[in-house]
Amino acid sequence: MSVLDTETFHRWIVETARLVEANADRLTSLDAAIGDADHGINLRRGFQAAVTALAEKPAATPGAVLATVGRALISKTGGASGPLYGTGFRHASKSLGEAAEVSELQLGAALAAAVAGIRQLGAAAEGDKTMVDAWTPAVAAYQSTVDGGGALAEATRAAADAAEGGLRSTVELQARKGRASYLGPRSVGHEDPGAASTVLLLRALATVTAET
Amino acid sequence: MSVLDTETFHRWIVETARLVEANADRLTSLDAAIGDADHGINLRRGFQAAVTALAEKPAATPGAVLATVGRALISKTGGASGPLYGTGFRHASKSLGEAAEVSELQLGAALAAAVAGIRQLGAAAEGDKTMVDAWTPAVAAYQSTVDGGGALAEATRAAADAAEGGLRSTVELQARKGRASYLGPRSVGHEDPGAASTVLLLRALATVTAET
Amino acid sequence: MKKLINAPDDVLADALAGVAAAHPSLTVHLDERFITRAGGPTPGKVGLVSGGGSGHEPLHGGYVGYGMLDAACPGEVFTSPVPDQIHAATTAVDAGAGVLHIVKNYTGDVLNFQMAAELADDDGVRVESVVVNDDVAVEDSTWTAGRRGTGATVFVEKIAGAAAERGADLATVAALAREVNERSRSFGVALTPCTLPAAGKPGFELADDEMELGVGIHGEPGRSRAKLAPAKEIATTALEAIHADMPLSGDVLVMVNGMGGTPLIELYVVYKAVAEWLSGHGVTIARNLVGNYITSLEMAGCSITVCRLTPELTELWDAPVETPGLRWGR
Amino acid sequence: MKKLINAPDDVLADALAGVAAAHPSLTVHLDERFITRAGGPTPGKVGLVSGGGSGHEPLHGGYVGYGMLDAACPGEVFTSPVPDQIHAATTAVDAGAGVLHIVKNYTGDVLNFQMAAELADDDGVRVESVVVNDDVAVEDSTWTAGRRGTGATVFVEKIAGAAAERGADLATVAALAREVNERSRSFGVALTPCTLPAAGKPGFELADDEMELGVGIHGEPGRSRAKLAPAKEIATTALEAIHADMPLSGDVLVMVNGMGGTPLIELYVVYKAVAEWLSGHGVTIARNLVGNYITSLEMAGCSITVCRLTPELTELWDAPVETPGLRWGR
Ligand SMILES: Nc1ncnc2c1ncn2[C@@H]1O[C@H](COP(=O)(O)OP(=O)(O)O)[C@@H](O)[C@H]1O
Ligand SMILES: Nc1ncnc2c1ncn2[C@@H]1O[C@H](COP(=O)(O)OP(=O)(O)O)[C@@H](O)[C@H]1O
Ligand SMILES: [Mg+2]
Ligand SMILES: [Mg+2]
Ligand SMILES: [Mg+2]
Ligand SMILES: [Mg+2]
Repeated sequence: MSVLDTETFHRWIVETARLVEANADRLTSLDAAIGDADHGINLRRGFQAAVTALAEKPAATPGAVLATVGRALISKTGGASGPLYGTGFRHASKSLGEAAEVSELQLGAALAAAVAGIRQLGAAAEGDKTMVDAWTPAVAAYQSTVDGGGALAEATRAAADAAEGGLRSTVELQARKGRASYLGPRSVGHEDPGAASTVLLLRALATVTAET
Repeated sequence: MSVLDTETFHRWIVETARLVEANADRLTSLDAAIGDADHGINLRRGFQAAVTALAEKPAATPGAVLATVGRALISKTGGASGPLYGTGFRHASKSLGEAAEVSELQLGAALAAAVAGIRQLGAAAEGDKTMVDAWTPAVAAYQSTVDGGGALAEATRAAADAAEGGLRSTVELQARKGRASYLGPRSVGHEDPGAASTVLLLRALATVTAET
Repeated sequence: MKKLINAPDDVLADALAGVAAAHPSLTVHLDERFITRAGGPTPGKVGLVSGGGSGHEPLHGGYVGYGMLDAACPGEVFTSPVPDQIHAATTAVDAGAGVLHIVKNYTGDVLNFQMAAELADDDGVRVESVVVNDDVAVEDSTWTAGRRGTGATVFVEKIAGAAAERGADLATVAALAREVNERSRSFGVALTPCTLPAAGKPGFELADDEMELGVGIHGEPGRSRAKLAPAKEIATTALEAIHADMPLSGDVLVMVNGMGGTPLIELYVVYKAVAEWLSGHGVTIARNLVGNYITSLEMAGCSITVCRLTPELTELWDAPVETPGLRWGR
Repeated sequence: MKKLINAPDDVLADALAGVAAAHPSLTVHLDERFITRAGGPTPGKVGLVSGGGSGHEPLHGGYVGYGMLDAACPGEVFTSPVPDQIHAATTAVDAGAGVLHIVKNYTGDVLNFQMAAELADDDGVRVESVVVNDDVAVEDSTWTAGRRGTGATVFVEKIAGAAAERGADLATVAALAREVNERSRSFGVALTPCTLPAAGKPGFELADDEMELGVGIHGEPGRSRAKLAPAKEIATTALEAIHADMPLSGDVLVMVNGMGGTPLIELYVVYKAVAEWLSGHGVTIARNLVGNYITSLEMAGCSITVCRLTPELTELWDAPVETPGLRWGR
């Protein structure tokens, strides 16, 4: 059984910020097709703020890292994705509590808490063509890998892969939540930007946990 | 010695309107380069109004034809060219007086009166890159052809050719009157739109007097 | 991208500094990113706070002032404001009578205002929210995030603002705001896309003979694309969509609104068509606005908003207003 | 060409019908093509008539009303009005105290107003004319048709209008109008060209990284072409040109004017730069306007106009005005 320390959680956020930066234009282009062309810009601002907040006031526990990130995302991102991701991180933080180290089971619970928070706030179900379509299969894949005795690194990789599958599934969907829903049938044929950024977030998690 | 009757003057205006219509886009493009892209539109409106006015209330003398045209151009053209051409026609009309028929000498005097009226109203001299640069050599060429014993048809053709020479001369000039003057040195390298329409007017005169 | 800016990232900060310099009647809280009336809250008056992405000017900052808003919270261009700034604005304008949040129905705006309201509630500030959702182009609201909030926002801010100025209490002001929203419908058309400063390229591409029908105010594509049509047909399309959704009759308030890049002369051409359609359908335009009131950066196009008036709403509409974007009666 | 119109030839007639429908405070003489205040001339008051090509809205029709113009004569788009309509407007608003013609310095406008003044004179109407020529981009006025009339026209119409409303006589109103013109300077910049409805294509072409410096208000090319620069540099270029021509000091009235296709948020970015430059040069902005006041169809760009105020001019500027385009104090 592997455990994740505060430092790893910190590295997760830094890696996510890096990936968001590198993919900001792509995220914005996806949002231009079916939204308002700001998703990459929003998330870049949000995760830069998260990284800054962590640097300015280092967090003592994994849960504290996620709480700081949640607050920063809510305070700086704007748009729909800010409150949604921010709430996800805050719920995950609460799930971790004061623990100094996090097991694969605890991480699974935290991810499940995150997606539950996002679903509750956004009232989106699977199939509505939102970030939920990436989060939901990712959390399920993580869980079943761990349940099947897989290692943490394997589980996070499975989560990222499943998120990518979820992202691909959004192409054929017609949006029922968020701005893309205003397009009606014209929203079909495009990846959902929030699902695409969720892939980055989980890919970052897989990267920083690959050695564990 | 040939004489021109009312009907010929009427045909001159109809032919001018036809040429202006056919060349409206070119005149407007010339004006787009160094002015405000409306010269063809303005003159089309003005000469259509002149033709309509003549049709509605047929004029009894050559002078009356030109008076009606002058009024119509002033009332309907707008821009700088409306008052200038309109004044030109009104001065020409006054020069012809009540005469029922017009000799080559009388026509020469009328053309001279037209350009004098235009120069007075617009305060433009030769070389300022305006319609004056087409009118002035045209009237001079007309006069010298008649003075040399040339026929009316020959004189109007000489006038049109000289106007065309004047038009070409405007390309190298920097404008000092009208909107083109605002461009300063950038006005060089383009034909003056008003000089180009003056060519049409005199070409029409040559056409309707070709048989005389 | 051609814009009169210094750098894409500085647009909002620079513009807010410009607003501060231009309007002594406003206080611009540059760091916290909100705009209030200079001189602070009016004692005993219900506070009105609105906000949303920037790029819709004069909405909302231009509507802060006597008879309209107490505060506006501008987000980044086309991005909802964040809870912190809304929370700060809410506490700044609370004069004890509570605060009304006027929110346009976009997921981001709704969520951020909701979080701000919770924060304000923690501070003991009473907050009511009204969500504006007037855009009939969003048809099937059960299968979408619901209708967008567009032109009716201007009407809601003006009329609720007039009621608050007269001393109405929070419940009354909120009820009036909801009434205006319920009696109003909008439909928008884009002739050209617009470009977010930070994105650098237009949100969509349109051929020279095409337009987008049923657009919102965020440079997003509309419900459908059609061949560019004469103004009269466009007005008819918009008004038929509105009329089908909310049958029009009696006295109405009409706004023909430019999206930012449309010359006023064209808006008057559209207004003529709108006036003819309405009078042909027995509807009386009692009041109107023609101009740029809720824009989408430099987008060319227009939106048409109609509100079915009552005598009370008309009277509140006519009440004095003194803001940079709307002014009469003082 | 993408425009909200019915047909290029109908733009002006349709827009005037729209103005008539939208503004009960105005009477639009559709056949004779001029706009007056509803209710006819004010007995004993000097009449103010302005006019020029259309496409600059709200100028001039939007400035007809209490405290500003008595009549506006719109020509075809970017084409001066004709003497007949100016003459008709002049006689319509004469209330015995004479009429002031406010003319922008373009050959066409000057000639057509001059002819109209002669016609009015034949009818026994006293007419004075003031020619506005504030554009410093036209340098060498001896070698040109002289400076163009641009933004200062708004100032002249407002201030002369306020004086006339107070009962000043024709000579006084004309002298004030000339004083405002002499104390005002403008400089304009275009980021994009604009398209005359009847021409169908833009007046010039600009690369994606270019702008035209020193443009007028008719979609014409400017004095020179330059690389697109930050708003701050553009403001500096404009203000240096103005300051070099008329050294600025003391209290000024500043207008940052959009050309029709520029979003308000960008005008505020420019205003910030203008305010900083002026305060850095010891000049105080006592009054300002930020918005679309004298436009060039859908052109993107802006113009900056500065007027050196006197206490009298400030007071007249502050006087009540009630027009579709400018309103305060009532
Ligand atoms: N109700 C919702 N529930 C879950 N996710 C949502 C919801 N609405 C929007 N999203 C997600 O947010 C993404 C858009 O985020 P962003 O562009 O940053 O915000 P905005 O739509 O306000 O511009 C969408 O692609 C979608 O994945
Ligand atoms: N002062 C002047 N004297 C003579 N001709 C002039 C003068 N000013 C302008 N013009 C002529 O008028 C032409 C422009 O006419 P037009 O485009 O119809 O009017 P506007 O310049 O008002 O748009 C110019 O090309 C020039 O030949
Ligand atoms: Mg977005
Ligand atoms: Mg022209
Ligand atoms: Mg957004
Ligand atoms: Mg013109």
